[in-house]
Formats: sequence, C-alpha cells, structure tokens
Amino acid sequence: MTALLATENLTMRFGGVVAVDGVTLSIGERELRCLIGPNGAGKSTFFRCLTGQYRPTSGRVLWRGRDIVGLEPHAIARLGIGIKTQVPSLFDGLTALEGVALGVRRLHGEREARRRALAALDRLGIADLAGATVGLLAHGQRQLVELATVVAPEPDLIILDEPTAGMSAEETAGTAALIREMSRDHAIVVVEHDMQFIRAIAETVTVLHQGRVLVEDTAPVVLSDPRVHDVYLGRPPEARQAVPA
Amino acid sequence: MHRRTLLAAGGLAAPLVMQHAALGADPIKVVGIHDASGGLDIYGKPMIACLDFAVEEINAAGGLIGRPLAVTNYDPQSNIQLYTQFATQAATKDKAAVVHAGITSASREAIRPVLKRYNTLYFYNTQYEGGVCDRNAFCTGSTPAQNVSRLVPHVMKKWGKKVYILAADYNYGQITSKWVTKFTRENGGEVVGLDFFPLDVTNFGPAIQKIQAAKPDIVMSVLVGGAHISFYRQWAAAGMKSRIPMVSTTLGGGNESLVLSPEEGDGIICAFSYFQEVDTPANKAFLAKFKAKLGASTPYLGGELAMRSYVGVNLWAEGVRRAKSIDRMKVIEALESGVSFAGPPGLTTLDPKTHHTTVDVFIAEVKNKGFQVLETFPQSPPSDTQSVCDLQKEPNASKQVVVDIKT
Amino acid sequence: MERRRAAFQSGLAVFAAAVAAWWLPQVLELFSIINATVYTAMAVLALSLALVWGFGGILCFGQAAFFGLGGYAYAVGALNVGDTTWAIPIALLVPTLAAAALGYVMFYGRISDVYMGVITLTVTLILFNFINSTAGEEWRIGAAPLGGFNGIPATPPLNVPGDPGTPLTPEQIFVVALACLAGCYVLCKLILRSHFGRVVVAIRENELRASLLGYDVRLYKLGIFTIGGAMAGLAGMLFANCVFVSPTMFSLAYSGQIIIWVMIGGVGTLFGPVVGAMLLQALTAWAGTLPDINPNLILGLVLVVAVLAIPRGLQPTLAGLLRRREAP
Amino acid sequence: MDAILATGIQALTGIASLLLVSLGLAIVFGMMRVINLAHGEFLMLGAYSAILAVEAGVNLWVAMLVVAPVCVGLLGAVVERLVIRRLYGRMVDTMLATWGLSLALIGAVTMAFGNSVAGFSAPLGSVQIGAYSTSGYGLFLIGATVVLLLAVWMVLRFTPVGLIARGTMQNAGMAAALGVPTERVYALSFAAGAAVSGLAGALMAPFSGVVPTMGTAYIAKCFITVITGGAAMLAGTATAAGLLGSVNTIGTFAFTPVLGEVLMLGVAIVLLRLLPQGITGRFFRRAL
Repeated sequence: MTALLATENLTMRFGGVVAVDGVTLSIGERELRCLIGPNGAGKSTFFRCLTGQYRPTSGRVLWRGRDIVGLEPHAIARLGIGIKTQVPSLFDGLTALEGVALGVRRLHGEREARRRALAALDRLGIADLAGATVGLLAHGQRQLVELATVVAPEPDLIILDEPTAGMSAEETAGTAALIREMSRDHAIVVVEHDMQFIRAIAETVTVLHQGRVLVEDTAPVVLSDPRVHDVYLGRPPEARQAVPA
Repeated sequence: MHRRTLLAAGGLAAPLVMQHAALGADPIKVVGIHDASGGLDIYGKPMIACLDFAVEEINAAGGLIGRPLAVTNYDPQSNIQLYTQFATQAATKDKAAVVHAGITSASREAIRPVLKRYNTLYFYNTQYEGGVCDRNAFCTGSTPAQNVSRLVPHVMKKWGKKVYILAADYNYGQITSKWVTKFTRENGGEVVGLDFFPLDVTNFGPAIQKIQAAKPDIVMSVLVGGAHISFYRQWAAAGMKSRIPMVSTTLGGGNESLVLSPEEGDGIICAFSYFQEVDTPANKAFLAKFKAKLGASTPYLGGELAMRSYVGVNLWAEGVRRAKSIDRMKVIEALESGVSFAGPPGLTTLDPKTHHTTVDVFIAEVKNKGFQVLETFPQSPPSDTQSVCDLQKEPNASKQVVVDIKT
Repeated sequence: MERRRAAFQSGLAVFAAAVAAWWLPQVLELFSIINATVYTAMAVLALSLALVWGFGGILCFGQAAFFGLGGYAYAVGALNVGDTTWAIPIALLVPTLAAAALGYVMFYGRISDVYMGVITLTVTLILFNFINSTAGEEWRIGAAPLGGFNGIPATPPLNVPGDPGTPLTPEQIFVVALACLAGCYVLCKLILRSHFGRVVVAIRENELRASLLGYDVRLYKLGIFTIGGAMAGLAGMLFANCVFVSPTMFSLAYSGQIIIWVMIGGVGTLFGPVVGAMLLQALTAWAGTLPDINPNLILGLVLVVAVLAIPRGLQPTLAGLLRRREAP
Repeated sequence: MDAILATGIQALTGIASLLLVSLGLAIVFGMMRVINLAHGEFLMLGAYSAILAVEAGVNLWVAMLVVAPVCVGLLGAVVERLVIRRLYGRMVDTMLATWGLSLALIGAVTMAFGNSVAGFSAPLGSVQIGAYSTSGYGLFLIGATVVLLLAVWMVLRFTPVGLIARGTMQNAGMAAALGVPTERVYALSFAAGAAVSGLAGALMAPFSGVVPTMGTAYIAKCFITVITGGAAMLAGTATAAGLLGSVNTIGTFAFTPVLGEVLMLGVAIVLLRLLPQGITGRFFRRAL
C-alpha cells in the first residue's frame, strides 16, 4: 500500500549548515503523526520542504508515489494538503466566514462553500465568530479560525506547524481533542515541541535531532526513551545505549 | 519639462493680461498664445511684449473700424497639450477675431487643425521650416529658402565645405536639417554628421566628442530652447570655440546672446529677417518708443520672433481696415489682395498664393552680447513654399509639404 | 446584505452618469465640455489604479505607460483604418498585451514590491524617451507618423460607428467618456464580487495563506494587473479624443498624479479615487489661475498635509465616520 | 589612440556624474530605507544655492563645496523633523509625502527665481588630449566624485559616528537600548544625505542647465542606480553607477543620446530581473 506522503532521505543544506540530513519517513492514509524535537532540530525546515516553500537540496517527497519536489506551494496545496504555518497566516481584513469559505470555494459553488465554511467553524465551536473581522480577534481565536480555514476544504492530509504556540494549557488540551477528532477523516502531521500536547494525542511520534531521525515509535515508548530527554536537555544522546522497549 | 505637464490634465491657466481700450464700441478680441514659462520662455516673453505693444499702438490710433482691440495672452508653459486647450478656448469661448500663437512648429501643428475646425483666423509669427499650405493660416516668419539658403553659402565661403549639424529632435529640427543638407550640397559641400537632441537634453559631452572625431569645418546648430543653451556653454568650456566656427538658424531667436558670455557666444553667425541692431530710421524710432514704454523690463529683441509678432498684428490690422470688417473670410480675401507693412524690419509683403511673406533678410554675427549685421538681402520671396503651395488653385488645402531630399 | 449594497452603489453610479451626460452638455459651453471629458478620462485612469493598487495590492508607478499606449494605439489605428470604430479594439488590445507581458515578467520573476514600483517607473520612462525620439520621417506606422515630441495632433476623433464621414461632436465624446467611466465602475464592482475578485483581495490581505489554499498568486495578480492595464488604455483612448496624443502621456507627472488622487481619494475604495480625481483636477486648474502662486506648490503642500493627516485617504475616513454613527 | 582615451574620459565623466547624484540617495534610501522622491529637488536646490552664492560675490569653489551642502543639509534636517520623522516604517506614505515635497519645492523655486535657465560656465578651461580637447571640469568632477565616495565610506566605516548611524539603521531598538539617541541619529543621517545631494547638485550645475525642474531628469536614474546596486549601499551604488554609466555612454556614442538612455534603463530592468536583491545581493556581500 503506497504511503499517502513519504520522504526519501530528504536533505536541505543552507551554505554550510545542513538543516535536514537524509530524513526518510512515510505517513499512511488517516494516520496521525507527531514530529518533535528541540529547537533547531530542523522541524520547520522539514515542514517547509513538504509545503514547497523550500526546494530540498536532495532527496524526494512522494505524494501517493508521485515525486512533488519543485512544485509551487499552491500546486502542492491543490493535491489535497491543508497547511497551517508556524506564524498564524490569516486574511486579517476579511471576516472569518469569508476567509474559511475562500478555501472551499476553489472546489465548490458559492452557496456550498458558505455552508461548508459555517460547518467547519461550528465544528471548532467558533460559529459565533463568523461575521467578525479576523484582524480584531484574540490570538487563540485566530488559531482556531486558521484551523477551520485549513480543515474546511477537507484535505486528505493536514500539516500543522506548532498549532498550540501561544495557547493556554486549557486551549492546548482543547486543540489536542480537536486534532484527535479530525484525524478520524484526515491524515495529520503535527510539528510540535510541547510534550503535554504530544502525550494528549498519543500516536506515532518521530523525533528529529540535528536534522536526522533519532527515534520513531509510539508515543509512550518515545516519551520514556532517555535519549529523547537528553536531546531536550542538551546532552548528547549517543552517550547512552538504546533502552529496550 | 515633465513636471510642467502636471497642469496638462486640466490646465486652464487663465489669461495673464486683459487689456481694454477706452473706446466705446465693444472690443475686437485678439488672442495670443505664447510660452511665458518653461524652457521656451526665452522666445515667448519678447513675443508677448511686442504683440501687446502693437495692439496699444493701434488702440492709441483709434483702434480698428471704430472698435478697440482687447488682447488676451495665455501661457501654455512650454507644454504642447495646453496649446490645443487654449486654442479651443480662444475659438469657442472667447470667439477671437484672430489668434497669434505658436513658437515651436510642434505647437503650430497642434493648434492649426483646431483653429481651422472652429474657423478662427490664425497667424504664426516666427521663422520655421516652411511648407505650410493652409488658407486659414498666415505664416509671417522667414523660411529656409530665405534664411538658410543665404546663411549656408555665406559661411561655406568663409570657413569650408564640411558641415556637422546638431538639431532639436522635432519637426522643425528634422526638416530644417534637410534644407541645410540640400543647400550644403548645392554649394559643393558635404554634411559629415547629423545628431538630433530631445528638447530637454542638457549633457552634450559625447556630442562634442563626436564632432571632434568628424573634424568638420563648420558646426551648424539647429538647437531650440533653454536646455540647449548648455551646448554653447559646454562647447566653449571644451575649448572648441576657437577651433571650429559655428553657425545657427535659431541662436538669437531668444535671449541666448544675453545669457551666454562673450567667450561662449561671439563669432556665431545667424540669419533672420530682423535684428535689433538693423540701423534703419523706422527701427530706431520703434526701439525708442518700445523702450520708453517698457523701460527696465524691455526685452532684447534678438532674432525675428518678437518683431514678426509686431509685424503680424499690423498685417492683420491692415487686412481688417481693407475688409472694413473682422469677418474671417473677408479679412482673408483682403489680405490676399496684396497687403504690405513698412515696419522696423523693412517692407513686409504678404504673398497671396502661399500666405507667407517677402521680407528683407539679414546675416549677422554675435558680438559681445549683441549682433553685428554683415550682409543684407532685400525683399527675398518665400520661394520654397511657393513651389509647393498655391491657395488660389486649391483654396481648402490644409497641409504641410515637406521637402524631400535623398539623405 | 453585501450583494444588495454593491448593486445599490452600481445603480447610483450609472444614474449619476446618466444625469451628468444629459444635463451638463446643455449647461456648460464647449470649452468646459472638453475639459470635463479630460477630467472623466483621467478618472477612468485613476479607477484603473484604484483597482490594481487598492484591491490588488500592486503599487504600480507605470499606469501612464498603458495610458499612453492606449492613446497612441488609437491614434495609429484611427489614421490607418478609415472607420475609427475599429481603432477602439486596437486601442484596448495593445495596452492589455503590454500589461500582460510586463505583469508576467514581474510576477513570475519574484520581484519584490519596492522593485516592482521602480520597474514600472522605468518602463514608463523608456517608453517616454523612445516615443520622444520618433520625430524623424522614418518613424511611421502605415499612414500614421509617430511625430515624436510633436505627438500626433491630426488624430481623427471617434466617429459614429459604421459611418466614418461624421465624427462625434465634443458633447457626444463627453457622453461616451461618462459611459466608459460608469461602465468601468460597474465592471470593477462585478469583478470584486466575483470569485476571481475575492481571491485577488484575499491575496492582497495575505499572499502566503492564499497560495497555501491552492491559489496561484502570480496568475491572479497578472489577471488584475492586465485588467488595470486595459482600463488605463481605455482612458488613453478617451484622452486622445479630447486632447491629443503626445509623449507627455507617458510622463512621470501622470503616473505620480493618479497615485496622489487614489491616495487622497482613499486606497482600497473605488468611489474615493474617482471623486479624488475630479476634485484634485479642479484644484490644479483653479491653482493655475492664481496670478502669482505656482500650482505645484499648492498641490505639493496638499499632498504632504494629506499624508500626515489622513493616512488611509479621504473616503475611508469619511466612511469610517459614517459607520461609527451607524454602529449601535 | 587618443580617441579611445577621450571616449574613456567621457565614459568616466558619465559614470562619475551618475554616482555623484546617486550618492545622497544611497545614504537616505540605501542605509535609512527612506524613499525620498524629493531627492532630485535637493540636487536642484544645491545648484541654486551655489548660483545665488556666486551672484552674491562668494568665490565659486566656496559656493559649490561649502555653501550648497550646508544649505541643503539644513533644509534636510528641517524636512526630517517636520515630515519624515512621523513616517518611518510607512513606505508608501513616505513616498507620497516626499513626492508632495518635491512638487512644493519646484513650485516655490519657480515662483522665486522664475523659469529661465540660470547657471554659470564651467571653470578650469579646457584640457588637450591628443587631437581631442575636453573640458577640464569633467576631470575635476571625476576626481571630486572619487574623493566624496571615499570620504563617505571612511566616515561610515571608521568613525564612531558612522558606526552608530549604521547600527541605528539596522536595529533602532537595540541601538536605543544601548543609549543611542536614535531620534537625533535619524535626523543627522537624513541631513547628511541631503548635504551630499546638495553638493552633488552644485557640482553638476556647470554641466547641466539649472532650471527648477532639473531634478526630474535625475530622480529615476538615481533610484534605479541605488536599487540595482543592492544591499551594500556604497559598493552597490558604485558598481551599479559604473555599469549603467558606461552602458549609457557607449549607447550614446554608438547610437543617439536617447538610445543610450533607453539601453541603460533596459539593462537595469534585466539586472533587477536576474538579481532581485541587486548586484551586492550576490557579489561583494560583505562590503559597506
């Protein structure tokens, strides 16, 4: 069964610095994958290689077996990938409903797009913000509107870059529940470094360290792996042996 | 140049000067359109002064057919598009009996069709490249057959056979350089270089370089406007003044001889149908009265541009007196019956067939900020236009015939 | 609610144009009619920038390039084709293709905004310098001499379609100009309510988010830029019928002027720039009549004060006031 | 041989004048990122202040090298205080405010001095190069430009004032945190840029006719030069002026002055298309 999305030793070099060093992973249909690692582990660079914002130095990115390296971001999005960037990226001058409907409008008529947009806002519990101008909303609300914008067109895969950044503990928990519920009908890749959030989602986790995959296993295993703790605390992981599961 | 066009989009600069004579009857409307600002103000200001002076003289002598003249001057600020708007205003709003307008040939060609469409009599009072054949228009300035035809042999006799031409890049410069080429060849000379410059060019370094490479005997300048004055300045600064002599069909038309220092200007030879230094009693008397009236602000009447405006108004006045009316067609027919005016530049006679003038032509040399007349050619006819235009045979002609020579 | 408000505004615009077209020719004499036609043509040009800059987010310093191309294409077409009605499509086609070509080079060349301003400025300057140097005999297209600095004064005006013999009178040309202005206004309203228009506005709001939703940002920018170019060409054609085409149409002054009008009229609106265009042209004309005050001084000071006082322009500030009163 | 030498000098003069007029903008736009559309009028005012000084009896060289930069520098400081200071960071508003300022300055000068072409003839007579004679002033202009470029470079590179100015422009917040009076630094930098423009205007006066609208001929060329130059303001502007200046001169010699201009602008567009960040976006990245 070909993976929905797979990378084959994906590498990204900026001058001398190797941000992503030969990462190979694959994500199935409707799989929920977390990608974690300390700051500077290459998570965001990897994310931008997937979305086409960066063109990788070498390696391949396969979407259902087809290599999509070099495609423009909008072409990659049209394949059915919803993308939420690290810095909230919204249409501040439009209302929430208009912004969300815009994504859907590419695939459906005017009326259908509005209906689906309202449904998406409702599912995220922010239907009341439909008429509000996005630019005036609070940070947490903006994150939810962006999630709605990404989900509304019902993409096959959703990639989220630090969705809980700047959220309160209670909002983070809420978002985790939402993502678990969304993963029923979308594949999701979440790039995060917030441990509580990962524990709440409890699916497969890939740990990146200095641009390479350090560990890839279920959440409980990864979270108890001392090398992961070392990496987060800044000690070199090689010092220890891999602790058997 | 560019910034002045800011007004073009709606520029409606009102008349600068509104003059009424004391006489009872309602005044005859005379409209003048000349650039009083921008790069062409060096020609416009003296022309406006002479036009007003002529009107005052006529009013002082009782006006025309018992009615005073009221002159309105518009300033198109060296912007061609304002010319058409003011010509339309003169014709449709002011209902002018006559319009004296235009300095560059570009402005003339812009308003000639407009004034014809609105049946308003048009006088173009300055030297130009010749060939205009239009029943509604009277061109009182000299044409190449009168000035260039005498200027080229004169300087070639003095300085040599090889001529390098620098010309302003619009219809006047293009066509006049053709005439210079024609007369140079006819006198056994050769044109060794020909460069055109847009009106706002001020850096002539490379051009001076090219001229030196071509090693001509004579440099002919057909440059126009304020910006081009820097050519004469850079030519002198490059020390070329003493090495290659210069002749010009346009220098002196404005106040160039005043603005340039003697080192930059002296020795340049020009030909016009009038110089302030022409010593005839009529000219002396005119200058005295002119200075008496304007005092300190009397402009220097270099070449013929300003004087032709004075003569143009008087020729038109003669037409009105003879026609005893200001109706356009009557005045045209009166003017076509052979009108002449003995003025400061000598006798000016209107040629019925081409609406051009037979005039005395003078060749003069710039001498410390003034001119010294060298040669005089009395009563030279506008033979170039006569050869291509006969308004008696084709009365509703309205075109400009360009001399064609194989360059 | 949105659809009703837009329909009302369009209806109002068409009604206003109809009244002006019927009433003004009877009241004003010929000279003012021609000036009013110039004002209207320049308003269409301002509208084209309002669309491209206000809604497309593309600050283009070169609308004058398409304005000039439209004028010259009309003049050359009219002189070569007997019936000037066929010169109209030519006058629209040339600037549209030029805008598409320039747009392609800029948007697909990843040029940043500041440089886009400079490139559009440079292209306009190139066209000005080039056209200014075509005075020679050899510069002619068919029967139409380009005329360089002289421009093409003998451009035949629009004639009654199908009947080359009878040119339109200045009053009729004024009505045509008003119809074009109203038509362009309604067209802009329709575009902005269409899906295409919404995406263009979304791109102005956030280019990255729009591309991550699958929209090819370059294509939409190219689209709105080309429509703006065509509209500027139309303004050029109207201008050729009330003044005449000359290199000054490509001058910096025109590009700069309309930016001032859209800025003072209100970036991000359509009605503001049109009103701004009319008001400021009247102000420039009035300033020209003052005996010893140079109009540039007044216009310059007005602009400096406006920028300092009204950051987002006249109309939104007024609209803002209105909305504040309406709000509960 | 001397033809080539003379043409070379002509090219150098062309490059020097382009660099001279763009230098002030390199400081104001290159370093401060302030889009000053009144830059052309600062040049014009430099020329006028020199002429007025000469007419008032001041020695020509003092007028050009001292009076002009001081006057325009002061004007720059006033303009910065009244207008520019409120608009830092707002690019479009700065553009429009300085455009308005440019119109106002042209209007004011036209009212004060009228439209006729003032100016004085170039000093230093002519110089003989083989069969060619060219104006000595052209050579002086080349020398003056090189000296001015070095002076600005040294001030920015080696003096504490220069360091503070560059630091403030790159990160005003941090500079303020370090106790730098950023308001005053901005004012001084803008005034310095204006002074350099004034000096350039005065030096160019003998070459080109001095009219109120002379600035419009330079404004586009200066912006294109500074932008084509790219990030490193002095090295970038210098290389761009060298490239564009020579293209213009070659074009003028090979064809006509107009085509020389069109060629230069065309090369600038191609450059911007290939190097969106300007020449120094790719080469000489470290240079100032």
